[in-house]
Amino acid sequence: MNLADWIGAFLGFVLTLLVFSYLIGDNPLFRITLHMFIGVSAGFVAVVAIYNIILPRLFVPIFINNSSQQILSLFPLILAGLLFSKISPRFAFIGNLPMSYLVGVSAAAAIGGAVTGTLIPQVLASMNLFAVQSNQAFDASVGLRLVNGIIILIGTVATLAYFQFGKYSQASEKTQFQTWIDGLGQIGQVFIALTFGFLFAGILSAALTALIGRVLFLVDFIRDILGLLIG
Amino acid sequence: MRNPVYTAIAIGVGIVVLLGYFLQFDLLINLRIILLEWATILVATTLLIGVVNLFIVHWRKSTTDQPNRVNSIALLAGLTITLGVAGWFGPTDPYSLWIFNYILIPIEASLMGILSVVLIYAGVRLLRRKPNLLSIVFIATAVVILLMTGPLFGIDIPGLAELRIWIGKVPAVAGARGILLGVSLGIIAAGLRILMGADRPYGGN
Amino acid sequence: MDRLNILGLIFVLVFFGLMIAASVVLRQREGRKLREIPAFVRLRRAIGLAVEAGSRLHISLGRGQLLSSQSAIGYVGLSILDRIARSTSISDRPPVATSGEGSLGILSQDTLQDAAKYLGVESDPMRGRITGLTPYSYAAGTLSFIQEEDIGANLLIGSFGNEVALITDAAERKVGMTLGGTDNLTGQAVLFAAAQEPLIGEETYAGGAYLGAGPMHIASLYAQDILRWVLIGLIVIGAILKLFSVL
Amino acid sequence: MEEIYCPQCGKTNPIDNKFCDFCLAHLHPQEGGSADSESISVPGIGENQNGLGGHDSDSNVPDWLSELQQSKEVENEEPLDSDSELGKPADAISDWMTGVSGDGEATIGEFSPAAPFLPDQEINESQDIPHWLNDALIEEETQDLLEDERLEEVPSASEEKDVSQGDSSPPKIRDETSGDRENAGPLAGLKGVLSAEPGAARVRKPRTYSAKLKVSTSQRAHIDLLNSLLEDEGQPQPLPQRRSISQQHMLRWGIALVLLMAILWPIVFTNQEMPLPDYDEGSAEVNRLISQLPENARVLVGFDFEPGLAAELDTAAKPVFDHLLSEGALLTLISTSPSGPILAERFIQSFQADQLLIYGLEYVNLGYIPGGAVGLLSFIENPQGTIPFTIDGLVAWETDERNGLPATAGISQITDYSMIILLVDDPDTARMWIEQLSPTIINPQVLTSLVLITSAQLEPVVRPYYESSPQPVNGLVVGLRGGAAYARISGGDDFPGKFWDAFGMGTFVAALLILVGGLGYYVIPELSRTARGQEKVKR
Repeated sequence: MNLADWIGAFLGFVLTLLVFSYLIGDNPLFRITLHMFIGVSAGFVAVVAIYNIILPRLFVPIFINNSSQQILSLFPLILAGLLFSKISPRFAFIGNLPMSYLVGVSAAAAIGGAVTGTLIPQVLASMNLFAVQSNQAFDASVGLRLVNGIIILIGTVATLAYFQFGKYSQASEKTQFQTWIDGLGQIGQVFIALTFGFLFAGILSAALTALIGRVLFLVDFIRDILGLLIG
Repeated sequence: MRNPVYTAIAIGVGIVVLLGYFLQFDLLINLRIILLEWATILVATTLLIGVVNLFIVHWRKSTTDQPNRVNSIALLAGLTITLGVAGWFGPTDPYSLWIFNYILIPIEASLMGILSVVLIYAGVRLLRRKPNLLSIVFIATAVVILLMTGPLFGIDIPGLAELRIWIGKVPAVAGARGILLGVSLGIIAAGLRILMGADRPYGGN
Repeated sequence: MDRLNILGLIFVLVFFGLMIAASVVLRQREGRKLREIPAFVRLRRAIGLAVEAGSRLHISLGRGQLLSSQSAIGYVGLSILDRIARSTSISDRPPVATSGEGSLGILSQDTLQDAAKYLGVESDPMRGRITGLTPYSYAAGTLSFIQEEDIGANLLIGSFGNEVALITDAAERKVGMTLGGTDNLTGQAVLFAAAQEPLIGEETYAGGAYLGAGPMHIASLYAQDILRWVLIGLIVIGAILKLFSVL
Repeated sequence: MEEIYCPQCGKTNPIDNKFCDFCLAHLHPQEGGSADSESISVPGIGENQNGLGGHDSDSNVPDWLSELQQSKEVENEEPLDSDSELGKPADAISDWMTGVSGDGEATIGEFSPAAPFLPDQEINESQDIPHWLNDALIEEETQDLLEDERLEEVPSASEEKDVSQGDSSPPKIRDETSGDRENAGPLAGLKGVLSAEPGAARVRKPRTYSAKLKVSTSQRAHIDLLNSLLEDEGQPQPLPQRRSISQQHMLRWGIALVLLMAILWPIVFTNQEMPLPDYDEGSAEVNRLISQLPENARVLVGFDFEPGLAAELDTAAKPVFDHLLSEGALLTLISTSPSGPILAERFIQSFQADQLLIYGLEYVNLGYIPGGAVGLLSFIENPQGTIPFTIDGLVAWETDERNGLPATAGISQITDYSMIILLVDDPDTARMWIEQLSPTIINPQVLTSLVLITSAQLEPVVRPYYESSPQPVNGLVVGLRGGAAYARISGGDDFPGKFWDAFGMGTFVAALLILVGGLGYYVIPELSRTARGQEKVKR
């Protein structure tokens, strides 16, 4: 390790301990560390945005393309310029034009993404569980697949039904239909809890891995220091 | 009354982009590509505005005499140094990587590490806070999955590993799919409210 | 032309038509009741308390990217922010919003300013804050924000990943109510365990309707309800057809 | 009827009044509990004085003087309160609130009477209602009562008569001050309240009218209510929740300690490694796909995770990339998150010690695709047009006019890549990549395979894509477990054993903590509650 690495490792060591101090209780040093972190990460984001988008996609096209493309590439430049007025509260209204443009595009992108990216593929995937080749012999594995398929189908339907917002009966008496929906919703909740439990375990093991990574770093650093001192 | 121009822009642009998703006409597709390209650049611009906003907020805080100003100064220092170093040398230069490796990663990874304690704490308290069937199912699943994720000292509990795989393949998929479908219904509704001008989060009152 | 794409377009158009129809029907006669979601009941109470006691509400709008499906939950958060800003601005301490994305930050400032204008009071742009620009730095910023400010209730409505646990933990340490809903699956799993009042999946998108953000919000719930059963029907029929190799 | 003059406003009050009916100042300095008076004077900040010893240390100081001192100090505090966060108060009420509730725990933390005894956090957590809320409530109550009083004080005919016997009627006094806004004392921020100027008390001659006539029953009731409220508030709180809060602290500390010990133990002491997982279908599939790659295969690698998960994904991906690089693959690095490009560079640097990777020749970093799903789709449809340059501004692709970099030579569309590897930690990002890529790569003529290396949390989200047919995801390495399985399959023995040991210990202890801790945390209070219930019944 060279000197820069030693200094870096020491810094990393101290910062790790400062963040871990939150486990004992919230303290000013922890908050200072957090703020430094916010600053550094924002700095990286800004630099990557400038290097990767603002320069090559906003400014470069103006200089290298042909005239019709140059005119076209002026539009985002103007919109981006207008957007910068949002920094000052007094002139913020100028930026409403590009913001309304962005909101329109993003709402459409959200709808388009949800339909083509989630709705259609997920519905198709649920159907495909039952795609058993007609010429295939019906053996145990196919049977198992079908049973699992049915469970997934019930789970999906029940979970979807759980979200039902409107009530089909007034508070006093429940219609049969309402009772049926409620029952389905209960089953859906169990599936939801199961899914969340699985995800939770995954998140926890990811977090544990991060913790182990940090602890290993701390131990290694101490070992290195001791090695250096003892020789 | 809101400025109708902004609403018209949002709706007009939105409809063109939306139709471009579903209808494959050349004109529509090209128009959609251009509109999205501009939007992408604008999003990057808002990112920069976000950084400026962060800077201004903390600049103000650090120049007024208030107890938390040292936090703001730390933030400004981190931001300026990173902007200076990574901006000058480039984001993947060894100097920038030094900051990334020895400041950003230790803090963020440690925060993620703390998360494990926070999550266990939440798990421990869940049953007390919400003593119901769902909490029991949640905790039981989490425990089984956790146990079977690690090597468990090489002990093989019959059936448990299979149970873990089965949960991941069948019921968890069902739950996730139901939630995702529900969420996409919500997304479409929220998007359509914007496209019909019912929600107008952009300014211009 | 891709048949599925056309089906998708038809789905969106039907959705649109149903929303319009539901809004017209709702205007003419009182609609059916909505089921009770306990989190929203407590939220309304918390808002009432905030108005009375002059405590501040904090709405965290998440860090969803604008040009993806995550933007939708951001818009739900913004309409709730608008609703709350209008009902609490005049009383005492108006709500504050934090966000982890530049464009959401700008939109939150616009929303707060609009609400202030509507009420005829001056607004402070600092109430729409960007607290960090990456998921974890956003969580870190919001965590310190909660610790430094006097906040009566925290509403986390937006796109969050697992880092949201840091925010709920900070809120719990400060003894404040936390309501959380997100579109992200891991975020939901964390909120289910860690938030006092978790919202699951689609429930979060209903926030506007349950808090009275406008008739179109309720209308869209009815449209969602109808199309939910259409989807269920499609899945079941499709599965049966697949099974018999018709499709 | 004996009467007493208020030292502050100079009005008469019944002798047994503790507080002035008009300005709420203390009538009996030597008798009044200091806590009471301070709670009234300026909640939140007024309390501070107690801690600083204002009244307790010198009870001879007349109330009005101490009030004045307080008000001065309050004025000094004001810059603290008008933090930039606060909306500019537009009307008197919000102004008043701004002053009262302060902003930020700084005020409370620094001046709270409890501060010397408890750390900040304890204070914040130790009460059901936070300080500021308490203060705001007190002040609001005061405000409401005062307003009611004012309304009810519109004199009735008889009262008017009585009042007219005095020098001037109360409404008139109010008129004198109505234009001013109090900026100090108990009613700071209110318009049109009685003057609290000490001068007024001294200059004006005490009025001689009967107080009996002035205090209506409803006023009396209000004042009693107010007094009782204030006395309650002034009482030191028994901190009923403190035990449970410290219990929560203990729980947190306990969890942290046990977990850290469990992780430290194998790292520091043991050498006995836990067995790597036997077999994992997804990892085996990835191994097979990589082994089948052609010479100098072009591989697109998406780095889409947050730096916080670097430990998990780096460790899981390490064996895969060891294998990949040994096959001589050329890498194109890309990301849809701004931190991604730097993580990618960092990851590649970690291999440099064993194997020299030359930028441009063996790998190229295209940087960040903005715009989420939209940007990604545009990259998939047209990689060269979407990202024409590398992150450091070099021309990335070979075109008719210009030479590109060798690592990307021959790539004109996404399907020219032999393999796409995605390192991902977020379910939405993973789905985004899969959904956007699958229409292109699920095609019998396309030979590009998609491989995912994901954080453990993504398993239920990505596994269905791997299991389904046609397969949008061809191989899957999930979390540390997947990485360990890969290391075992590929025969690489450099998987960090201590890491795996600590992981085994950590997951086991975490599961145990949740199970046992959760049950204990639920059962023990239940048992003690039942025991308490039984005791009560016995009594």
